[in-house]
Amino acid sequence: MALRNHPAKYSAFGLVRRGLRKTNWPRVWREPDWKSSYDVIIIGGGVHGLATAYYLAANHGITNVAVLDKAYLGSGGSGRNTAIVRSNYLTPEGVAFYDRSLDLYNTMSVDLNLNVMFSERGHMTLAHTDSALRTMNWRAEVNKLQKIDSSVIGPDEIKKLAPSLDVSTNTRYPILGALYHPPGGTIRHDAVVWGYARGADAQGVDLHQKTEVLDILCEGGDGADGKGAGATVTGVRTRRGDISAPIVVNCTAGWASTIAGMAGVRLPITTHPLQAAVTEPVKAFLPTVVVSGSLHVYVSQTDRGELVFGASVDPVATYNMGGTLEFTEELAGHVLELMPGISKMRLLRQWAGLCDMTPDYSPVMGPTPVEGFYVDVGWGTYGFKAGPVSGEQMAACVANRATPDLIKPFELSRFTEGELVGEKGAAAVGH
Amino acid sequence: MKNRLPSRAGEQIDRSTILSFTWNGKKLEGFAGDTIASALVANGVTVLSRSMKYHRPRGLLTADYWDPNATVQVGDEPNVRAAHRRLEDGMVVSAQNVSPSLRFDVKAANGLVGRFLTAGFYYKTFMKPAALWPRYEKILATFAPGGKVDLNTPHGYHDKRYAHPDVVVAGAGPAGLAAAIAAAADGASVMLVEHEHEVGGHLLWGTDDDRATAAALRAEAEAAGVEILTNSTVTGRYEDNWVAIAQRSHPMAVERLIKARAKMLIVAAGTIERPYVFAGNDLPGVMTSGAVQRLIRMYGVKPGTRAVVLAANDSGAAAVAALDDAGVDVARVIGSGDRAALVKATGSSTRIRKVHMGDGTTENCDLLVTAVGWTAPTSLLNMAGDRPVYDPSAARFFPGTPPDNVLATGGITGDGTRDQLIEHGRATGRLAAGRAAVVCHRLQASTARAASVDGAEPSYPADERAALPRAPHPEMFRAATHGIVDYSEDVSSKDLFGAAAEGFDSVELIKRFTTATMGPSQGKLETVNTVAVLAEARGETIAEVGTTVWRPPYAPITLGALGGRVFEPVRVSAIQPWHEANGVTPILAGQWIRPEHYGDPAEEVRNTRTNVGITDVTPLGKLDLQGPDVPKLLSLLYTNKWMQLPVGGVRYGIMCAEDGVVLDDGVTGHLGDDHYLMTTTSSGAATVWNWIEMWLQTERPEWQVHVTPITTGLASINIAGPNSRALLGRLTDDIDLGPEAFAYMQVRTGTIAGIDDCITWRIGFTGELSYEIHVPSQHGLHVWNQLLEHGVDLGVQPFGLEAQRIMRLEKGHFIVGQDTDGLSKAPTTGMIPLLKLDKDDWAGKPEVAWVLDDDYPVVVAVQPTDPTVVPEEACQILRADTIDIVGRITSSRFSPTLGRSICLAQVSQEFSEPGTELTVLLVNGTRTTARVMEHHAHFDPEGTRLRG
Amino acid sequence: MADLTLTNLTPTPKTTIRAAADTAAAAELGLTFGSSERRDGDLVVRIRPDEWLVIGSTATVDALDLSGFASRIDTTHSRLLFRLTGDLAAKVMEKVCSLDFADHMTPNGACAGASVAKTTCDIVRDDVDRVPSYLVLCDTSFRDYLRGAIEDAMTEFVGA
Amino acid sequence: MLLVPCPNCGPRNAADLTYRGESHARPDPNTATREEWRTYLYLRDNPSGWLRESWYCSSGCRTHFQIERHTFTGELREPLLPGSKTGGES
Repeated sequence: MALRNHPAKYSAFGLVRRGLRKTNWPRVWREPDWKSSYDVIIIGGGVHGLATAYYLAANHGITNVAVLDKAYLGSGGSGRNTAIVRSNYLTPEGVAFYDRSLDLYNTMSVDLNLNVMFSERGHMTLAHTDSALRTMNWRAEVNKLQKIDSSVIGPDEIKKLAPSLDVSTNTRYPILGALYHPPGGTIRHDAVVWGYARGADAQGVDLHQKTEVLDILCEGGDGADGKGAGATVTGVRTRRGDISAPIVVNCTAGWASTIAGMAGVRLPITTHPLQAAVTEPVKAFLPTVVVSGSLHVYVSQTDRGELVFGASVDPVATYNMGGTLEFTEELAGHVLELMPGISKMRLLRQWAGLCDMTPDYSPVMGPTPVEGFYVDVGWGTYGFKAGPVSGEQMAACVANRATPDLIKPFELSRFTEGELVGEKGAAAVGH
Repeated sequence: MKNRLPSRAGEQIDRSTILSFTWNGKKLEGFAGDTIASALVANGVTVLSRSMKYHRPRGLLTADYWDPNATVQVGDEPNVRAAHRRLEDGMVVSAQNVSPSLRFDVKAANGLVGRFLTAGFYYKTFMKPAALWPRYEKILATFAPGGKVDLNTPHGYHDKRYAHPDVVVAGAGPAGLAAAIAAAADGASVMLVEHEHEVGGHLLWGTDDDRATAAALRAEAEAAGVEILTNSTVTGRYEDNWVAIAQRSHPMAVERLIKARAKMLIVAAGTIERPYVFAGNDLPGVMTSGAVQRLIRMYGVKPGTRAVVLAANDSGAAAVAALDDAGVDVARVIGSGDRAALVKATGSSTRIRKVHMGDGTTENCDLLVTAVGWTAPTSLLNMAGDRPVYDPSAARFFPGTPPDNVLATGGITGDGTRDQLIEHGRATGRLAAGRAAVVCHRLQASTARAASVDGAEPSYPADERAALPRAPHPEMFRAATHGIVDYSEDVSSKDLFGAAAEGFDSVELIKRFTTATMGPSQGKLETVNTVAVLAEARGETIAEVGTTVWRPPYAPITLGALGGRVFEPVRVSAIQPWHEANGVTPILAGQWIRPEHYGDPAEEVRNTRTNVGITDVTPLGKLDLQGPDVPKLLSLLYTNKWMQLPVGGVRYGIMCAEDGVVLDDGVTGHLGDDHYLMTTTSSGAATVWNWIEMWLQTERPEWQVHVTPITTGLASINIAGPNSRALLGRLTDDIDLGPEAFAYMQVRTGTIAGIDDCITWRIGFTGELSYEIHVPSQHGLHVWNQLLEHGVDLGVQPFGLEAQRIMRLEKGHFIVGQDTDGLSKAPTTGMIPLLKLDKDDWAGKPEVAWVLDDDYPVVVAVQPTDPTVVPEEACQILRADTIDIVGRITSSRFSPTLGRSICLAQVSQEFSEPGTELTVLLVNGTRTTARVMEHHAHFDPEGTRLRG
Repeated sequence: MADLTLTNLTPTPKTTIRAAADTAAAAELGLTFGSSERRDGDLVVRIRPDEWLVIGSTATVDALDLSGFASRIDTTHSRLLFRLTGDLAAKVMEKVCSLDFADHMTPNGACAGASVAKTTCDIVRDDVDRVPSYLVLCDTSFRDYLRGAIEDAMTEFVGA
Repeated sequence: MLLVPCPNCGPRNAADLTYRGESHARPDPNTATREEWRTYLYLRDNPSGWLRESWYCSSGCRTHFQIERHTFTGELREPLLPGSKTGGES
């Protein structure tokens, strides 16, 4: 692919050269001029939106594209998640989709010439009950058929992989087994955002930060202002002015319903905060990602030594990301059930991101009843790990005006047609 | 203790109590009241740690909790704040982040290549070859700062506590103390929380008069009934003033979390002194003005011998006075305003040696004290939704507009004399008490159980406090050289300039790219300097750049305190003592502890099928339903018909959610006029109860039904097997057990083993002739024992959950949630005759009607061709010779009765016809075949045994 | 100073009456929601807007007119009944329950449903000889767990 | 933790209640089209703003009730207590 803006090539050599010459690196992306018209407008400057823009340019040659973000790039879920990637989902649809994403993550550092620090450290989902173990077996069996490295392991092997776990049997939540997925791991989430942003910018995509969308402009629809079913999108109204475009893609999380509502489209989504927290750093002791669905907790240790925790979404729908004390209490209680020896570690910071939850724990992707208005939303708690493949597929969807097979199961129309995706069968914690 | 000063009034240490401790294995001594750090400095230790990235030697900087250079390991506890934690006798203290030792550190070589390791350097390299990245990653991970976790650390006592104070005051400096006193004087209940070990705030290291004032205020607060919590931190303010307090000073708890619903929160957090950015600003011996005052006045420790002081404010002057007191030679005092006045500091690996001025002169010294301004720790106000506002004339941020139930007072809001601070505190306390009184009144008036409120509601006081003045202060952040901005992350101002030039030019982006402000002090020291340097790099004002959002907790809190005593309720039946005394293997099922088996489940099955077995099924959900409209309710929630069930009848039913997905199943019996007993699955008991209440209250409020959960009011025992009638007959006189008098699917109430009001129904989950008896629970154990005692010659034996599961599978009964899943609609169960589409309305009916016209997976009974092969549950069923999934095994066991493997499976309709041969992929990767059976029941499909 | 005691009174007869507002039973039982009263040795508790709990004997209940939409259930066996008594009883309760146990918010006679150590309980303040005392009712299956949780909360006050 | 105004009990900690979400009406099951029924099942307004929602006082009086709450600021349309407005955070 031709990089139009010829950004500086990143390498160890470059680091040394600039160190010797004491020069700074050039801008990672441009501050683009304002334009009143584009071929495609993407709302949301997170991994999904930036990847869509990147692949529109890279795979389809569509470069007259703007990405709009109301704050800064990666300010939403992309920068607030716990950066876990895996592909051991329950359904063949889910597996195929996330496996493609994992492939893209694997080569991303080279593809984007930016180290996203993919750490293939293995991913363990613990089972504390017979029924959880049955679900793990189910997932493992489906995974194996798709050639995904995923199997159920017993307490002895678990203890070897993560010595800090208490695998004794007299606990309230005994560890009976785990679904072990060696290719799963963690990644530096901000780097993924910057990598796609830099790559998209290099190909001519305009990245407009601090550009909040106030309305979506439509004509010909049944609803108010010509919106709703049957309408055709004509552009967006932003805080900085109107922009016209025949295609608008909603790649937001947290505000998906709000943005879709601006086009008169209702979504099967409720928005809930997902909280996360990090401890003070300590020397490395936890080499894998550990998830417990029953205890609603997942934990990994970063290269910096911090433990990063997450849980399930808060039950009450809210757009406020203030966070709750209950989250940290439950989290600590449950983590100490699993690893009783870390009670003297201290929680350093908690934060929250917004998750758009759908009834079947699967995203909503593709066209909507409004012509030219596409969605890539409803990503619940698992949007980050799907970022690359979503971008690739949404770019194809928009460029070809046809939904690719890989994301066909996730179209909005499945809800009115009653064809929900089966991830609900086992989606206790979607991390 | 070579650096200890002579004793003086007001010091925090008790020189009569000598404590010994070790520092990196070396024996040292300190006094009671010392912090670890003050004791170390008293002993002449100058280097307390090594920095994260470049492993540069670091000494005490702020000498308080936030000191980024004084984090140590104490025994099994990592990351102890040495400048805050009090010394204890026998403490084993060691430096963290040193390899292999504090004095000789091989990674210090990184400092030499520092100019290549700019912030975020790791993003720009190690991409190729990809195969090597995991190795680089391991090396990077060894740079992780922090102490070591001992995985054998015991979980100490951590009970939590709730509190409902009228006013919580965060911070017990002069303003906080005064606020607490004034609020208490106006009748409020007050909790005063102080992060440090003593109340008084900066008065503690002030003049003698200051310290006398602190003592007087403390006495006044105690007399007013204020609950004073020292060495405790308000760590968070959450919705509706839900306030978290970490109490580290509790006599029993290691660290206690107090959850307070404060009617008013007063934030009196004071200010935090900012370090100054210049080359050499992280040399040991460079300290803030507060640090030297604390060391001298609180701990009697001499921080150096020859000092240079950069004094841009009063605190600099106060530091000079303290240094004079301590006999430190103050070589030079640099005034404010001239950025070129101080250029850089240089020194050896363990100490600053020289300060270089803008005019080319230098000054030899071993101590450089900076007093360049303040950070307002607005963290708690942030959490309340407030955003701080920058005031360039005072060179710091101030609170904006917090919500009405949060008030700020003291240094965080402005400057002023001690008396002005106290007066502002008092006014704030009065205002808080006035507002709390209104909240109290409303709470009491609106809470059903509360005492009735006397008098009219007081009026809600407006905020008429006179603001504290803001002292003019020069904007001093960085000298003409580059230095460290974030000590714990090793981020310099040069790194920030570079990142901004690269385009990471908003405060959030630069924070993420460089990790500035992300370390253990979370920006308390670094945020303003980061913002200021970014503003300088961008040529903007600090106000334009803005600041980052401070997130909870205000100070780190242990996982032990947050987790507290773990409340994980478990439930047991009244018969549990017998199970435990008789060799049960228990199993956790949700909250229930249940008997899984008593040694040999296959034998339990055989005995039940041949003789008689009894099992404890108390966890079955049981709901008492009374009222004239119960049949209507049952008809609405079950898929089948209920209007004609006679008294004495029992019926099985399936419930659906509104999307047609199976929600629960169970039997319900008609006990008497308008009186029914419903059973649910044990895991579904709470869901079904809530489901019924929801329908009754929101959709059918006109119906008269009372629903009451009585799950454990009744101990439930299933008596199954050919001898069950004979056994039960020996224990009851008033229930006619004759096959006609008490037929299958009927219910009777009578006396069993002398216990009245036992409900008995004939049902057949196991496929045997069986009676399920529901006994008032306090008599459950008695009846259980009687059954065993009177059935010896009948061969009675207990059986557990596993035998029950085998028998139900032999009988082909599906289990909701195992044989069905989160998307299984009712037709999947195969119970088509129970789906009464001719009923007017029932939950989920439209979806069930539509799916019946459509393709849906079906639960079928399956037998492997090879009877010895027991496919694992969750095995996938494939289209022959492909990897296309067409179903899965949902239940699978070896049947001791039939001597072969038996299964239930969910398959697509195409594969559901009896006789269809299925391909099953076993977990070991081999394929085997299995046949779809005609009936769900593998055993006795006609039901002659259970109807006998 | 009255020491803390925790006693198990579960065998005490307990009856739950549900009655619509327009019934004779509701009129007879009376009280406002959230309050309780001693009547002839029995404790009558209006624990929910349409629900009364009678603890002590069945005499009061046996005399009730249950015509109309009213029902009666013996909850002796389904409801655990603990009594926590002592001058510091409120401090113990505040460790396991988020309700405000100050005298003005939870006076003698007050009752409420609430979570105690993560189990759903009914709480009635029923002072004994002017010493604060709380009745805690819960599903009987939690008996060992709940006793353990409350006793543990008491430890720091024992001997205080 | 949110303080939820139960009409019977008074203000209660959210943890003592069960959140039931956006209030929406059930269509007539005998006449509803698939689209209408699935709109009822799945589609939500999910506003960033005022939301009419249902709560169940599951630990307390066991009453289902509705309140109007602002999903960004946390304000209640009819607050019982003064001064408890929480600022939203973006």
